[in-house]
Amino acid sequence: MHCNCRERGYIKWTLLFLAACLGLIAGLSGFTFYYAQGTSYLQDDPVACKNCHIMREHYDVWVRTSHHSAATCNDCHTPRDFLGKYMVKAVNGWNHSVAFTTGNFPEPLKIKSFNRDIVQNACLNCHQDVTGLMGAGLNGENIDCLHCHSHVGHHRRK
Amino acid sequence: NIQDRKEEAFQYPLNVVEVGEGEIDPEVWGRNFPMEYDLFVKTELDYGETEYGGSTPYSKLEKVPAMKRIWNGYSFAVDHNEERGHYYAAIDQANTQRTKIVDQPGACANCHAAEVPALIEKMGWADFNRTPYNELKPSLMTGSSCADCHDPETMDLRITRPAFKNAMAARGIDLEQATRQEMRTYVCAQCHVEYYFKGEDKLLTFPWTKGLSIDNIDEYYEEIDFADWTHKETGAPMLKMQHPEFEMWSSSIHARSGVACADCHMPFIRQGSVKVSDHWIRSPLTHVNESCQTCHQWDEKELEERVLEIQHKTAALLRSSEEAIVDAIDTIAEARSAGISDDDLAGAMKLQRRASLRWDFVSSENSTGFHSPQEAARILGDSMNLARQAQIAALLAER
Amino acid sequence: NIQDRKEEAFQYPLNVVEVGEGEIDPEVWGRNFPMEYDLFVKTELDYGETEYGGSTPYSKLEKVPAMKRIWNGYSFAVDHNEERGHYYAAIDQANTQRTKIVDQPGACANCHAAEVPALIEKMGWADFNRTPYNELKPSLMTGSSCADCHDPETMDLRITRPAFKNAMAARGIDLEQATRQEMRTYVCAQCHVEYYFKGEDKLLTFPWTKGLSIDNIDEYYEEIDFADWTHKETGAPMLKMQHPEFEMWSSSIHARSGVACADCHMPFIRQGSVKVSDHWIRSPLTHVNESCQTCHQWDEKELEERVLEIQHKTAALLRSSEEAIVDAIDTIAEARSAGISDDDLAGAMKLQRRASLRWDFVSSENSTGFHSPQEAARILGDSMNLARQAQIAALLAER
Ligand code: HEC
Ligand code: HEC
Ligand code: HEC
Ligand code: HEC
Ligand code: HEC
Ligand code: HEC
Ligand code: HEC
Ligand code: HEC
Ligand code: HEC
Ligand code: HEC
Ligand code: HEC
Ligand code: HEC
Ligand code: HEC
Ligand code: HEC
Ligand SMILES: [Ca+2]
Ligand SMILES: [Ca+2]
Repeated sequence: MHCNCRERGYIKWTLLFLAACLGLIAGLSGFTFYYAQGTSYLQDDPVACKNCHIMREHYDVWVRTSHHSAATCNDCHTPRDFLGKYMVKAVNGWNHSVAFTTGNFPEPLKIKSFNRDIVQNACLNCHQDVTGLMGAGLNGENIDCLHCHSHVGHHRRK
Repeated sequence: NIQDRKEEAFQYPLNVVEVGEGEIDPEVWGRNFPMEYDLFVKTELDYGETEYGGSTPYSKLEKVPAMKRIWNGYSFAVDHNEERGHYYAAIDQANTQRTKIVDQPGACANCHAAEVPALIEKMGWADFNRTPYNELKPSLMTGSSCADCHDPETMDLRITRPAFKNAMAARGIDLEQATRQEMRTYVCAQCHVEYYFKGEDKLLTFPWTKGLSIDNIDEYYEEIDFADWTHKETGAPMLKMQHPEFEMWSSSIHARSGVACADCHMPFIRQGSVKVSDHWIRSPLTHVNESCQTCHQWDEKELEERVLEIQHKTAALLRSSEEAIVDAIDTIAEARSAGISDDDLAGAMKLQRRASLRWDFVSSENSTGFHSPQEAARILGDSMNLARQAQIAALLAER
Repeated sequence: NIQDRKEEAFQYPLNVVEVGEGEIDPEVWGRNFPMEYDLFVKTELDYGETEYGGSTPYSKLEKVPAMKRIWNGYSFAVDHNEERGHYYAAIDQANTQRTKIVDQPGACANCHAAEVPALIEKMGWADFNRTPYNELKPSLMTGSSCADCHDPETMDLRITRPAFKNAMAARGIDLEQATRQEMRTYVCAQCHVEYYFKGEDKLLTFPWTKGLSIDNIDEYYEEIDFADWTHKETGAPMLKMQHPEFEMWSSSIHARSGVACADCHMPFIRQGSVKVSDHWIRSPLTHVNESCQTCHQWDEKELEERVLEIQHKTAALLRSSEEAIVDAIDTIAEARSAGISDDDLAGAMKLQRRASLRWDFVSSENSTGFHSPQEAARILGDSMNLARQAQIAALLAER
């Protein structure tokens, strides 16, 4: 589940660089991405997510879930494969940094289908053994894990 | 990668036998899927009574004597029990007085035996429905089978009963497009629905073209001027409602939220290293943790109490509306014996019918209101209002 | 820009003034808490009508003419409007015909002005309640203030109204032990409750010692043989219900789940980089995302539809029970004019009273059933059943 760190660091910096350039092109100063700590997206330490106070509630709850010991934010919120993983990190990192800077996003936060699919696959990745039979036949149409387990990462309800 | 794993998963169930299209013996399917089979056969067990449900087939007529008055003149007033597990589907139908004192059509068998799809294939839809039940009876051996809900080839859920296909088609719903989650309800809706036998051929039909609410269903039967029986004391043309679980559920918050019958009645349970659907289909009150807790983070006791509070309120309304309907019957009967004509009592009788079918819709729906709490209470409110108006109409007719 | 936002987070609240114990002027409190203040003052705005609520003070009597018949003989039949924001609490009370055509006691003011706690302190509980409203009127300037709900020292929520303290004490509930979450409901329950004026001193009292359900409340008033007015057409001793939001909510799934008034009516909203409680207390239908989405994953439109579906069903039952009650009034009045004695009509009148107060409990509860859908439907069912029985009793009395 965990990758070779040197490799990761390398990809991290290239993407940080890429993202920063994107920033300039978009006419927004790289300062935004840096200061808003969009770089956090490129790390796997959940504490990094917490750099944005609006992620704090999720962090605080996650700490108390059964998954705390099992899965980090990125285990559920980014794909397993490297390229996919860092592309998603760059995309979310960028979008969310911009959103954060402009303050232009709906609250309470609600996961979008793009990220919801990533999470669904993450569930399957870790749990395909226990859920193997649930897929039996049935047009290969996977059952929606979040229909019953949307709370596992961090309960939504108070 | 997930694709591979799914193949794996598909291999996992021991493919010890080839299950053919015509196979209905659960034991044979069970060789490939022992976990589901072992749970499935438990529907033969009596796990006892819950507050309002459970698997002990006590007489409902004794528990709620008012039913004998409300259904007076109909076979339900003679024999009607609390229902139990799928294992008994064919047995209980064969043994009820309702198939003995009445010559029932084959249509009855649609939801009570796994042999049905093959019989329909052989005889044709009209022929099957119209043939006397007693003629078909010898060939109705298997109350419930995997084949009722599964395609032996792929194990996909499938619809095997024509009446549901026809009813959905009539509503413009294409079952081919149904999602997996919808199928987790539709397989049940083949049978857990209100129905009637249409025309000379006794074609099994669901009264849904105007919608699924009781008001739509009332309207539907009015339009085709249908009656199940004539009330023995008042002479009113009556309608009987039967197990409208699917219709009631459709009006619920759970339905709006995409929660399927199988989510609560066949929750996933851990068996060794895998999750399987609990094929011991029964009252969720016997296992609220598996049935409810993944979605509702309340403890077992609290979840049970939530169900019971809803059911107690529904039950109290049921009792009040039974009183109201019986009062209406008494008053109309009195007026009759006082020599008031059928014409002068027509209004009162129509009101009795409308009150009675609404009460019946909630009473014969097997969740005692849980499947849609506000809707069940709303319907019983209308029922009481109509029953008392029937009484008033009869009193005024007497002046 | 973010730089500022990060600082903001630390600078709030600004302690620019010392707010004294006696201070009720929101503007003064607002200097320390400008965000809450800016939202609070918006309760003066008219954000328009929602399907069944909103802040436009239209005449309810014109919208539901049956109210004039049901309350006939009582001041509510003369003037009763849709309620609006807290800003108007003192203004609307001063301007309603209900304080002009009737000499009301000071007790009325309990929930309509921020000066009240000080006045009670000065005059004493009995004296304050018994003194004519018109004498106190000049000193009732502030409809709502921070001081109603907050301790200026700590900003903790606090109870400032004796009637609620007394009522809870009578139920054996110690408000000192209340959790923060409970206080998020209790501050509202100081005012959004059914009440009456007890004895010569007109002491503001909540009828809760037997429980909070309408059946308990009915029992309570029966026992002390209380009536608000005598019905003009039938002579029945009647009861008026007022805004039992807290009582209705108490029977709900939301209450069971620990969801407080403030969770929906004062959701946390982001102001810059801090989250504050939305002090623009109003209909959640104007901001369902903030009000509901913290707990419910559904989108805005779906959430609105869930509320409306519940409300439409409740509204339909309200209309049916108004018809039933008006029919009962007509029939009893007829019987009277036909010369039937009060004694012979006593039963019918008692039924009218019981039907009427149940309808009123749901009708005057301001969520149109949303606060407790099944309970509201259950109560209206009983109301219709009782109203029709009143009609029947009157008809039988005439024989
Ligand atoms: C730059 C500040 C910031 C950091 C750091 C941050 N987030 Fe976010 N996040 C946001 C904002 C702003 C939104 C709301 C975006 C929207 O809804 O448009 C958001 C939304 C999300 C969403 C749901 C919205 C969607 O697009 O589906 C997920 C999932 C998420 N963040 C995960 C994470 C994870 C995992 C991390 C750490 C790797 C993280 N965030 C770190 C600011 C941040
Ligand atoms: C075990 C899996 C898992 C873990 C670990 C996890 N999440 Fe999530 N996250 C989810 C799921 C599932 C959803 C969608 C929730 C829903 O649909 O109700 C989600 C949604 C979100 C959202 C969008 C808001 C919402 O509720 O829809 C944010 C923001 C978020 N997660 C941030 C985080 C952060 C930050 C961490 C680490 C502290 C984290 N998540 C850890 C599974 C996880
Ligand atoms: C990185 C691997 C990983 C990912 C990703 C992951 N899980 Fe888990 N999950 C685990 C492990 C390990 C446990 C056992 C932890 C324990 O029980 O303390 C677990 C436990 C669970 C449990 C049982 C305990 C509980 O919290 O109820 C459920 C249900 C569950 N996971 C569902 C999910 C779903 C749904 C998702 C996707 C939203 C998901 N998991 C994502 C590894 C993962
Ligand atoms: C219809 C509801 C439902 C759906 C959909 C669902 N689950 Fe579950 N899941 C359950 C229930 C109920 C349990 C508890 C089983 C038990 O306690 O025996 C459970 C248990 C689990 C567990 C813990 C098993 C254990 O005890 O170790 C995991 C892991 C899990 N689910 C993962 C998933 C994943 C991944 C998906 C999507 C493929 C999924 N679930 C979809 C209802 C559901
Ligand atoms: C559309 C499907 C359907 C048809 C057609 C149908 N049933 Fe049933 N039957 C059910 C279901 C579902 C139950 C379980 C729920 C219940 O008992 O309310 C049931 C339960 C029963 C029971 C056990 C409970 C009781 O009432 O004692 C008997 C006996 C029975 N049916 C007899 C019959 C007879 C006789 C006919 C024909 C007149 C018939 N059924 C037609 C679906 C059907
Ligand atoms: C082919 C018809 C048919 C189908 C399909 C069907 N049922 Fe039934 N069901 C019945 C009959 C008939 C009975 C009553 C058996 C008896 O009492 O003899 C019954 C009884 C039940 C009971 C009562 C069990 C008890 O212990 O009292 C439950 C619960 C139930 N069904 C749920 C379901 C669910 C959930 C589904 C779908 C997953 C389903 N049924 C599909 C015909 C059917
Ligand atoms: C949200 C959970 C939930 C859903 C969804 C649900 N049910 Fe139920 N069902 C219950 C509960 C709880 C009861 C009450 C059991 C009792 O009284 O013992 C019940 C009772 C029943 C019963 C009577 C069981 C008994 O004990 O005799 C039948 C039959 C039934 N449901 C069928 C269905 C069908 C068919 C559907 C889908 C159309 C459905 N249910 C959807 C929870 C659910
Ligand atoms: C009344 C309907 C019904 C009957 C009868 C039935 N099943 Fe199922 N079965 C279901 C439903 C619903 C699911 C869940 C499908 C899904 O999640 O898409 C299911 C799922 C399954 C699965 C997939 C793995 C799992 O457990 O979720 C297998 C395998 C299975 N059933 C085997 C059987 C066998 C073998 C029998 C007979 C012994 C049988 N079923 C009888 C309704 C039924
Ligand atoms: C697959 C998810 C799921 C399952 C399983 C489930 N529920 Fe629910 N339930 C919901 C949702 C969603 C709502 C609607 C409120 C909301 O949006 O959170 C709800 C609402 C309710 C309500 C309030 C609405 C009403 O109809 O009164 C009750 C009570 C309730 N559920 C009890 C139960 C019980 C008891 C069970 C098990 C027998 C159960 N639920 C199973 C998802 C579920
Ligand atoms: C226990 C608290 C309480 C007492 C005592 C009280 N009110 Fe109110 N009043 C409220 C609440 C809460 C509302 C808003 C909800 C509503 O209108 O139903 C309200 C609304 C009103 C309104 C605006 C809506 C309308 O009916 O036109 C008027 C006018 C009013 N009250 C007058 C009075 C009068 C006159 C008295 C004394 C006879 C009185 N109030 C006693 C709490 C109270
Ligand atoms: C001191 C008495 C008092 C307290 C405390 C109080 N209210 Fe009110 N409330 C009123 C009165 C009086 C009105 C009606 C004002 C009018 O119509 O003139 C009202 C009106 C309202 C309205 C209607 C607003 C509209 O736009 O129609 C809502 C919603 C409301 N209150 C909610 C609450 C909530 C939530 C709380 C607690 C956080 C609360 N109230 C605390 C007395 C009070
Ligand atoms: C779960 C959310 C929720 C809770 C908890 C809740 N309410 Fe409401 N409330 C609503 C909704 C939704 C409406 C309907 C608004 C409408 O019709 O426009 C409403 C309506 C009202 C109204 C009338 C508003 C108007 O538009 O005129 C008042 C007053 C009110 N609530 C007070 C309270 C009080 C006091 C409590 C606590 C005892 C409470 N509410 C608890 C959601 C809630
Ligand atoms: C009708 C009751 C009510 C009134 C009037 C009221 N508040 Fe509040 N206030 C609340 C509630 C409820 C909370 C939430 C408290 C909690 O979560 O514990 C709150 C919270 C606060 C907080 C804490 C931060 C926050 O926003 O959650 C501040 C500061 C505050 N109010 C200031 C004020 C000021 C200033 C006024 C007058 C301009 C005022 N309040 C009027 C009920 C009220
Ligand atoms: C603080 C959490 C919270 C908030 C805020 C909240 N709800 Fe709920 N709601 C719940 C819970 C918990 C349930 C009970 C079902 C369950 O256990 O999931 C529920 C149940 C419901 C139900 C089904 C039960 C019923 O009474 O009909 C509806 C509808 C509903 N909520 C709508 C809303 C709406 C609309 C709002 C906003 C105006 C809202 N809720 C705000 C937590 C909340
Ligand atoms: Ca049963
Ligand atoms: Ca209003």
